[in-house]
Amino acid sequence: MDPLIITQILNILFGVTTLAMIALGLAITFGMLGVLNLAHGEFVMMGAFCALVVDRAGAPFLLAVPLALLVCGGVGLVVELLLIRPLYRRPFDTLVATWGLSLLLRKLAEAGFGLGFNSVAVPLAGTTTLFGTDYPTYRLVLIVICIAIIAALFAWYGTSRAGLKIKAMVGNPDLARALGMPVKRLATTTFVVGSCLAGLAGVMVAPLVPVHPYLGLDYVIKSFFVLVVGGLGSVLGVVAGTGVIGGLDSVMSALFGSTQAYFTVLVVAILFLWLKPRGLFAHG
Amino acid sequence: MPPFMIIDRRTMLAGTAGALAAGIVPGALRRAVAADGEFKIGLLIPLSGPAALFGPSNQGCAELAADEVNAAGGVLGRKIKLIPTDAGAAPAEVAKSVVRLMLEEKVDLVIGSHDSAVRQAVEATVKGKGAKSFYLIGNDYVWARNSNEAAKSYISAGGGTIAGEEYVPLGAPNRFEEIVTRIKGAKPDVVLITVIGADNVNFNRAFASFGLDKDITRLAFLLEENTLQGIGAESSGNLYSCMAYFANVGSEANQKFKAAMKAKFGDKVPQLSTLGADAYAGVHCAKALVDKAGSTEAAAVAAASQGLSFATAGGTATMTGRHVDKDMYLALCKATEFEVVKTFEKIASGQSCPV
Amino acid sequence: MANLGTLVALLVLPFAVGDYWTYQLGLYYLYAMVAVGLGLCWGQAGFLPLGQAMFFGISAYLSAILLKAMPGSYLIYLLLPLAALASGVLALLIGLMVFRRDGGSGPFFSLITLALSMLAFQIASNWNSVTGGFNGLAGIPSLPGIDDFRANYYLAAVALVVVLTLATWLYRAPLGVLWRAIAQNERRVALFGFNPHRYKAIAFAVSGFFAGLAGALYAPQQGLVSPQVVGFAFSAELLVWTAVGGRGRLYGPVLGTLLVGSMTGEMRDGVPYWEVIMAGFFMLVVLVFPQGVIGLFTPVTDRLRRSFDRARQRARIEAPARAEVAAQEPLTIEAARVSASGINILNDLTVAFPPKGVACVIGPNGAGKTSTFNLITGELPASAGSVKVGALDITNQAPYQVARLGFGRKLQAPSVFPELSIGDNLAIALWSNGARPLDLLRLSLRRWSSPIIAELAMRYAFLGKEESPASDLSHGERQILELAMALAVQPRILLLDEPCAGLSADETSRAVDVIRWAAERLGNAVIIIEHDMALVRRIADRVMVLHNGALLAEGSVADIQANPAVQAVYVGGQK
Amino acid sequence: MIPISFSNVSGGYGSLNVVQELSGEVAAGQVLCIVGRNGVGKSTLLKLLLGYLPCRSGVVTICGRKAGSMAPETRRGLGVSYCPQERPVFDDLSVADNLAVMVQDGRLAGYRHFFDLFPVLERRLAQRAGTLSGGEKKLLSFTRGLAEDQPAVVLDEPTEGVQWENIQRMADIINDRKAGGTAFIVVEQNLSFAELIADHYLIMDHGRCVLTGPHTGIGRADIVKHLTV
Repeated sequence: MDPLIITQILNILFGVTTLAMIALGLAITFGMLGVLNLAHGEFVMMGAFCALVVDRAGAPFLLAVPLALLVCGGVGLVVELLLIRPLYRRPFDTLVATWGLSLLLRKLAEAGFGLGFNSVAVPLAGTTTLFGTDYPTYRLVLIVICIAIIAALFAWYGTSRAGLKIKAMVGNPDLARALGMPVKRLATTTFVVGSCLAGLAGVMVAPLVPVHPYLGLDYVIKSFFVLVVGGLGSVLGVVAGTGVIGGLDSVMSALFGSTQAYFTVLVVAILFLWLKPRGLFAHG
Repeated sequence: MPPFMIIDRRTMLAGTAGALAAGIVPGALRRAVAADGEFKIGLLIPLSGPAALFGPSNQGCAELAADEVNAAGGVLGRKIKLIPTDAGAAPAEVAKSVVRLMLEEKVDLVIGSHDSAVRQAVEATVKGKGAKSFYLIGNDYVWARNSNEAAKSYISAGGGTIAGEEYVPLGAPNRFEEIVTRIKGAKPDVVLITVIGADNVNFNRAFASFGLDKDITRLAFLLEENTLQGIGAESSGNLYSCMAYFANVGSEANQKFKAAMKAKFGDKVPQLSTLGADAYAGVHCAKALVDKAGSTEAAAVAAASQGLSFATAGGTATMTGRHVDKDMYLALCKATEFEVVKTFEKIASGQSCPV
Repeated sequence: MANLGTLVALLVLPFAVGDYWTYQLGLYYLYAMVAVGLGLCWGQAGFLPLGQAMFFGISAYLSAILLKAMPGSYLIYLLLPLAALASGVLALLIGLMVFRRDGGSGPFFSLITLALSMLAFQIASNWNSVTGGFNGLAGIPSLPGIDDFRANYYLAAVALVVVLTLATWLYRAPLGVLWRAIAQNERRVALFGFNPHRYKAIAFAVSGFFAGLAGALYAPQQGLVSPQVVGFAFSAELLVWTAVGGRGRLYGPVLGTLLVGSMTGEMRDGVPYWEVIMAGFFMLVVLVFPQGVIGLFTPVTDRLRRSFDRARQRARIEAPARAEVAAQEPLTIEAARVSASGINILNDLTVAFPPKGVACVIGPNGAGKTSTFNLITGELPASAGSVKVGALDITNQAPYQVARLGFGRKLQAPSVFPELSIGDNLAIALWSNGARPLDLLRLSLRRWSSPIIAELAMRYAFLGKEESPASDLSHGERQILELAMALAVQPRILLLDEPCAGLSADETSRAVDVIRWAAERLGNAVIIIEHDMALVRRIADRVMVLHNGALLAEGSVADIQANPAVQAVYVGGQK
Repeated sequence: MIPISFSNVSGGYGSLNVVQELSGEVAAGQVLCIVGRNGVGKSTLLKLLLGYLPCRSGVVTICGRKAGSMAPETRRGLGVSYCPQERPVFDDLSVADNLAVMVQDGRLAGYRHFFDLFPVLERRLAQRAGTLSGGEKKLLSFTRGLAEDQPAVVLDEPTEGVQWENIQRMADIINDRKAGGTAFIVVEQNLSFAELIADHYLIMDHGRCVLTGPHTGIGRADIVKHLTV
């Protein structure tokens, strides 16, 4: 096959997997808690800044992962307790409050790091030859890691007892409480996990993009569309949603151009919202 | 006639400041302003939004220029006072800020920064490199499209070919893997880049990570120090930028400028770039114009502009008609610094200092 | 009245605040017009559009193109309202298309408007020949006769007051009452025969028109229209202003726009971390003052208004009586099957209700009693079988269509509109049979009353306290209010689902009297779901026993009590 | 120690007091049957006991501890299992997962006895619980609740839609566990089932207690009067 076509296929794979990784945390908070977290992108941004800090300190890149989990998880915990918990079941108010939060987090990043663009060195520079084409090694590794994380989460959610409890709690909270499950604590944990995943995604994209306080804005909207297309509350939905949104985006921009791809994604998202609002896997 | 002028600048990122302000202000303002005491200059700089990263540099350079002018006796004998105002917000907000400068602060003059077109430089690059095929990538808006139209005519005049042309939406989250792959397939000699801001960084990083930086030359038309910082050392190989100012320009004027900045701000010198340099030039341009015209009346200022010379960070600029002739530089990126490789002298820019 | 005061205040304001503020406020008045429309959708009708800037921007572009095409022509004053109307019509179409889908309300509607707004931004940025692309359309001439910022200020002030006056009228008109009712309980509104989707689309259209009007004036005022005016960022700002000011009140969004907008305008140039302050402010308002800043004033203004209203007692107007139904016809259900998630709720239910008298439907939990009512009123679709009134087939019609045929229903849990006054609750019931669509704009309909309500008010004094909100009522009183609403419709067939649940013995006894009285007075069929056998004995002419989604037995009370199969079902059997 | 007792408990939804000043208790090895027609407040009483609704007055004691404003999950920790009337199972989970979700090791070995008695459950282990019939859901819920092996069990209409032979088996299981010292509160409309298990009756009408006493002291006719049409 034409190596360029193989490259484009890898590009599509890369686009889909990274988008899925970014949307995953949002899917968890939106799907399971019903919280529309407009500040999700800012958690991604914080993760990217963790990578920057590690990079500047000259420490191994992988150290950014625990740092991001610590920072994003910590902030997520505080946010859930102070801001999200009083607003459960008030989705519009949550929207406004998390919008305020996103503003706040951006400004705090600006106070700490300034507004300028920063770059994080690519941990695995260079290209690897795969199926007769050269592809950037770091991107290849990212594809693998993203698939691994999503598959692991998929497997964990599908088979573990904790996943079982989460499904039980989301589906029937009253019965879950009758069984002694601490629903509030689990909601907090879920939000923290969603924040951590965002931070992790931030670390992963940090070497690819300019790291700056406005980084998160680029991701949050597309992530919402992913959820809309895939439907809420299932890992499978996230995978399918990113498949449609990320795949369309990549395919259209490979075939026609970025502007057309962006239009297509918007139009498809609108059609889904309108005609199939419960997503691809609606049942009941 | 309004007793002020707008020194135009080409829009960059979200702050569409000067051009927009120029569009609205004449209708909104009809009141004469008392002209005694300090000579107030409204300084339109992006203080919020993504473009705000250029704010400190603009402000610092303008302050330096104001100090220099004041030390030399001020404008029409009056000391300059700078009033910074935010140009990073939505257009109506920016316009409002300008009006506020007029009505509330009663400023004499509003300046924004300006940069210059460099299309002639394409030709020089082409000839120097012996490049034959070109690939054009830009943001989907007027400036990039116009620049590329011009570039294309120079390329065909020089016997080159266009291997491809791409536009990505402005203000959307863009990915560049697909485009870089197409460039890889097209195998051009040179890529002309008119994407700006974060897109500029993303494109160049993706480009280098696919290993294309070794064989393909990149020439960017709006690539200054901050953006290069984002692109990073490992992705800036074989990347050229052509602009009216680089912090590393070796000219005597720039050494003096940099020393003066250092003296004024010490360790806290803001990142110098073409945008800051434009603010510096703007203040000097204003002084020269108003001093020569003897007033801020538009007609007098227009008459005074012919043949006017004023100090810029890169050297002395001269106005011909309503254009500014100034030196342009072609620089090669070395890690995250620019190294000037060629100077084009007295290039006439498309638009500047309109009254 | 308040709007007149506002107008005077706005017109003299420039003399107090100076030129810069005059200029600035002129712009914010336009923004406030958009915010009022947003408040109308969000605070009144209960749905949240996230792309309101789109309607502002589209109209602004239209206005800019027109102005540039005919500089100085006074014809423009006729065309600008049309530009605004174009935005309104677009909103109406979007509303009609989106609200009828099952994801029509809530977050999905919001996200659709958000995506549309982003699409509009991209179109505006790319369609160079029409919109001027990213740089926008500049050099737009002023409106003829409006040649400086003061004139623009006055124009914007007048436009704002016009919008406020229109909105005041709509909020007070029956249409506004219906909007608020829809926000509280959409299902209940449909059961009164109003199509809630259509009324929400109208609300959206009005908000689109307000935004369009502001946009049409924005172009000549600012002289420049660029894609940012249709974009998401501007929509988000409007949303925050509306939320902070208080979405539930007419003046909330205006206050929010002027307060927050001018605060950011002031701080933007002077305070380094103004965005942090704003962010903290938003979060504080959302957490601590969900009513918005205006909520701090409403206790005072409401008291003033109430004393004002008391001062001028308004006479009630008799509502037009329902056209008499010529012949009473029986309601028949034939072999109806209803299922949800694979489980049959109704299994080939066949039952005929007589055209007159009181029929009671009884049966153990899960027998399908309430589902039968839902089937009749069109809320549960039948997968087989039919529902007919006489010869008229009403199977699977929309609830509001069924309601219009003369069905009154009282739901099991009392579902009055708690945030409306008692008088408005009753008035909605009256409108449901007597008002034509355009009547809903007539303020006098708020004062409708009917002999039935008057007679009910003699039995229950609290029904006469028309001004007090239904939320003040006790559970029992709410049951009675809902019963009164169902009766006020003067239905051909009245469906009552456990009308006496939660009532004391004394209250139950009075309610039974009322039902009997109504049945005789209306001469119509009354079908009651009831558990309390003492009550059934007193009221029922006929009893139907449902079990497992099918009719188990039918007959007089005595027949039923003598039926061993029925007794077995109730005591629990060994079958 | 009395597993569950309540005195003068009132409460309900919004402004409505569905339950008014009810008192009662159940000792270890006893079954208290709460009987009454639809809508008299039986399920509401259970929700007050288990913390899903706040008591407007009165005291609830579970295993010697005053429950006060404890959350349902905390009350469960004191030693009470609950099988609600509505939505008794996790519809999205398989039958096996419904049973395994709170078992420490996640294995179903502890359910052997129940599978022998209710083979339908074992046949449907892999099926999504939402697709079960109403009676099968009740069996599943009952099985799950009884297997928790707590000192007190609260059952809300456990036999609704269940076949008679399975109802008899449920009664056998309850009587077995009764002998082992477990206390039960059972809300029931099926008098035949109640008669198989009850030690005490609490008969409700309009949110109040109209009759209470030991099984032996109340005749069937007295109960039927309050129960039937």
